[in-house]
Amino acid sequence: MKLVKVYVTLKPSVLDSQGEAIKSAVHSMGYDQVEKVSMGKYFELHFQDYENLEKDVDAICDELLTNPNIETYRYEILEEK
Amino acid sequence: MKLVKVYVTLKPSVLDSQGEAIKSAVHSMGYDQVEKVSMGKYFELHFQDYENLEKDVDAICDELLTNPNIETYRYEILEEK
Amino acid sequence: MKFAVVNFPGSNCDMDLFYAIRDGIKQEVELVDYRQTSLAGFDGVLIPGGFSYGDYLRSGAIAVHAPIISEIIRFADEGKIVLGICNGFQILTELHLLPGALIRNEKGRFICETVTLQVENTDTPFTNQYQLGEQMRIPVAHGEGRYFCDDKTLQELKENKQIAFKYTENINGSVDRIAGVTNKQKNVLGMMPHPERAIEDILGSDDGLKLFQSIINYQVRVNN
Amino acid sequence: MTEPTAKQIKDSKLYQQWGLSESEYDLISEKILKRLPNYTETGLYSVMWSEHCSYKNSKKVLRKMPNKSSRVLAGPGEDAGILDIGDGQAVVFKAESHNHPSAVEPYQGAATGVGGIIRDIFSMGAQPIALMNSLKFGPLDNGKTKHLVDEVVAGIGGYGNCIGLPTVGGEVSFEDCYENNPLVNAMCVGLLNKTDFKHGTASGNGNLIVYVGAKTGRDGIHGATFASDEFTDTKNKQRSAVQVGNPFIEKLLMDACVEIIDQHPDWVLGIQDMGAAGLVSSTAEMASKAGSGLVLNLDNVPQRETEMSAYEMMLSESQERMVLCIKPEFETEVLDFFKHFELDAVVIGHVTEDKQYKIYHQNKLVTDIPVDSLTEMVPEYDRSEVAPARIKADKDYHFMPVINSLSDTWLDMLQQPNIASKKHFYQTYDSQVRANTLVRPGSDAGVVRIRGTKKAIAMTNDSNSKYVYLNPFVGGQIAVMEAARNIVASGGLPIGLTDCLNYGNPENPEVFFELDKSVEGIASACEKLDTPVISGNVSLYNEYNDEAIYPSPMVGMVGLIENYDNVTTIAFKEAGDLIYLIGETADDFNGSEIQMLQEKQIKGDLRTLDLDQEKRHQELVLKAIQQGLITSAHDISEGGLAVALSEASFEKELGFEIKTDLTSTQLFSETQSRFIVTVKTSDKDKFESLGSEMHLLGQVIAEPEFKVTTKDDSVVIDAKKAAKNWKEAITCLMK
Ligand SMILES: Nc1ncnc2c1ncn2[C@@H]1O[C@H](COP(=O)(O)OP(=O)(O)O)[C@@H](O)[C@H]1O
Ligand SMILES: [Mg+2]
Repeated sequence: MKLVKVYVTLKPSVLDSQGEAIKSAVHSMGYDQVEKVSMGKYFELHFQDYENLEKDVDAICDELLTNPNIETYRYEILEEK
Repeated sequence: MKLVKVYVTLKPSVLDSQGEAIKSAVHSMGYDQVEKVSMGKYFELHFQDYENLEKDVDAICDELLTNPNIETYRYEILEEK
Repeated sequence: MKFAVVNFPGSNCDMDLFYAIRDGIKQEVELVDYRQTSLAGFDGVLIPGGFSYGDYLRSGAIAVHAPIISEIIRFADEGKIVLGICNGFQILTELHLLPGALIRNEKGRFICETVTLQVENTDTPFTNQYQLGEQMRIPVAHGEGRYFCDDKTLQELKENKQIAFKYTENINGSVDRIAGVTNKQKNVLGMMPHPERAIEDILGSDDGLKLFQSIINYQVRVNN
Repeated sequence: MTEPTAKQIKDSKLYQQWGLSESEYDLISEKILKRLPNYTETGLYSVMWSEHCSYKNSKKVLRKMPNKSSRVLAGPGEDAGILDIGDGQAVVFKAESHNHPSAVEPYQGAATGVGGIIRDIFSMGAQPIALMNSLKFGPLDNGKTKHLVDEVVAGIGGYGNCIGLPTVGGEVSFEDCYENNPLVNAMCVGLLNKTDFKHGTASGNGNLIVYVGAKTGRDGIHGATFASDEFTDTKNKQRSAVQVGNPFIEKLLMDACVEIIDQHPDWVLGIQDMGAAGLVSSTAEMASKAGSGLVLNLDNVPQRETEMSAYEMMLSESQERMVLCIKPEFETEVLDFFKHFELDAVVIGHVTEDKQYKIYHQNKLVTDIPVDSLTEMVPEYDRSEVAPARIKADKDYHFMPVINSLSDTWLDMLQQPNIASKKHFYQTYDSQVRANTLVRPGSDAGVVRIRGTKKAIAMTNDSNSKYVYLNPFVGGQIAVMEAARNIVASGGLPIGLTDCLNYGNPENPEVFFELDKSVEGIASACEKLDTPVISGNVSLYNEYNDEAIYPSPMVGMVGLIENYDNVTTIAFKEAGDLIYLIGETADDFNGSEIQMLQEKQIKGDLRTLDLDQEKRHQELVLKAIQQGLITSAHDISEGGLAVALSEASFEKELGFEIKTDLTSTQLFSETQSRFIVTVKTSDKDKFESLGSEMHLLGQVIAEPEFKVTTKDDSVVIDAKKAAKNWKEAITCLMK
């Protein structure tokens, strides 16, 4: 089994309204040292092991998990016990 | 500067309706080898450097970024260039 | 004309759209299940608002993998009428039949309001019964209706006259106040506001009727 | 985990932690079972005998409310009540509280409250058509409350918007007593073809019990007992009892259930939703109502988590689940039908004749008890009651406001949180989906038309707990009458109501007095109006560290509009229209908003309400509306005449000019039984010939000004300033 962890973030050009809102909430909690907050998505996919898995992960990310107009992603593939 | 990456996931006992929906979409795309999908949140917080930062990260996670009733989190603190 | 209203799990404005066609402009209309694989016999396809697949992941993202989608793409490619409203618009952008994306409203909150739209292009199958610059009162109801595209795309939208409607007041933070766009060929329209909720005076406005009448008018011209 | 034995449960008194008293436990073991209940059985009794499921403390009181009229097709006892509206159609409605879940987990608590009440409606065979809600919070002066409010509102909108039902009305108010015990009440209204009516029963030996919907997890176990428990600081940590809602699944479930009942009435014999105390409550009630027994096999229950015990499965409050009783010959059809909607549907048991409730788990019989012992044999308590000390002490207190500047007070009143516009909240609810909403939030009642007819349904949620606190009986009457006025002002005939009775600990005699007397007030008002109480919900133990909330009965009233041309809203329509006040005004300042503003407290008694006069005024307004004489109508409630006039002016940005014999202070009096209406000049004589209760105040004007001449003062108020105060106050406070 493989565990694929996918991290999706908004492209820098897209305004991250949730991140902004969280930043002001953090400030109103008194933590002024926080200069920027961005919010993204995190996925864990459990795969049966097979060859060329990476190609499929790319496809799943490109066609489903992200919208390339606004988001980018990276992932890591880990061995699952 | 420090970059704090926070990963928030649902507690295992909580229904992950998004993960379920994504899994069936992955299957309908033909990738039957995916056995489980879970969806969480991913935050990046940019902090000015200071002592005891970890304590504050904990507080921000507990009180703002997560809902302790249904979510758990982990984070890593990285040096930012 | 015969319209298909495509129903995805979680669509919830399907009947509103159905009635707008049946009672509003008195045309033939059928609900079509997302598992169907053919739209043969229909002249236009309408994708209703709602929360397909619960809006999980991103609004519209999961619907894109339903069986009926290839037929919607065929319709778009063949120059037939494709209209997506609200969630339908989100689906069309996820499908890349329309440029840009719809992201969370600027203030982060869902907005249900009747807003004023301005008609930006009357030379489309959806707007030919309106006057250029005409203002209309149409309800909106969305949490992720903020139209986003990059500068280059915006430039193209302008050059190709793809912007169909703008809000007079930018309620959700959309780029250039955009409320609805077409594809280059103008046979595909996506819009966040709900014209199907504005087809009877007693509901507050019937300004949406002309949109549907435009389609009929266009089709009559095409057929002749 | 190994489960404690029956003997261990008895010796350690574990049942007490689950909410069963010693005498209740003894009744079960000595009289009912004549043996000790095992772990699973004790769990079943503890939830089924909780106040939330059994109404053991409130039953006697609830019986005081009238529940019959010529329209009633089903009353209390079913998932929701039903009223005949003619032409083969009926309205179905109910309200439900989700106070405790919302206090611990505001988003999900509110969302699942909405989800639960929707299931109550479609389980009757009805198509849900509209939602409403009544929310009460502490003052908006701290981040914690603002967050709570934000999350509750988001949860309500999140569920209703996604499932695609319009939220057409509601109320939000703020008082200190709700700071740690907010109230979240949700109401759903549905439309039923009378032939589709399904009882929640399981009858007929050998018929099958089918489970439909979401999988079962360990959500909200003991939610029902938890809902019947007081809050303390430490219990705030009791966070496992939280259910998570999935409106997407509920949409599929709703569509499937409505369709199967409508298209295949012969397949389905009974249907019920799994609400509080999930599987046990739904199945036991279905069997008990039909006089049957049941055998369930828990191994067939769709499960989301592993190694769940029988106890956990029976008590789980996982959302979006239904139970059906079907004929065995349609098993394949029914299961396939739900499969087509992509829903899990499985047979989990069958009906028997022996009236026993038997549960198998992993091939072991884990429960074998009389089914009626869960539902019918619950002891009823007759609690003692005594008038709260404050009521006697403040009997002769009469508050009189002091007004130094009429315009300052007027402008101040408009920005009081309880008076200011609630648009900040209701704007986040889709109020128009389904394209039938004729009146959206912002008027006196929400109005939804019935497609294909000229009929429309008006609905409103009302409660003024300050009045109930000062005088439970009169306060209860006012709750009903205020709701009725809202219906009437919208052009509707009040035909019935539902309620949520939110109170403190009934074992406290003062609290029980509040409950009992306010229900008597509600009952007397209902009798006067011939509006039966056809459904409702009781939420007791709303206390925080032993401080009870104000007694807070919420009334959800429904009205019938035969012809939607008669739909009327509060907004002034045109300059020149005459403004009338209907009803007399006295010095009624106890419990008023102006008392809160000036004294920061409420105190004193309420005047007796003249029910006959109230009814006359309502009839007058309704008659005038039906004759087409009224261009706008608004009931006068919090903040009195001044606030009512202002609210009517805002939508179309009009002004008004009035002259009255009332004093300036009386403009803020909250005397009951009053309306303001506008009438076209040309209809003046016709309107005035309808009665003698109307007083001409002045007229609507085009200039944005409130020109007011009272007995003792004369002012001109900038209507734009007034509108700004009223519209922006809540948004400002929420920042
Ligand atoms: N939580 C809410 N949800 C929907 N609508 C609401 C809510 N709170 C208030 N409203 C709407 O705001 C308007 C004013 O409410 P309220 O002051 O309680 O009216 P009234 O005093 O006439 O009962 C009504 O139209 C009501 O439906
Ligand atoms: Mg009112």
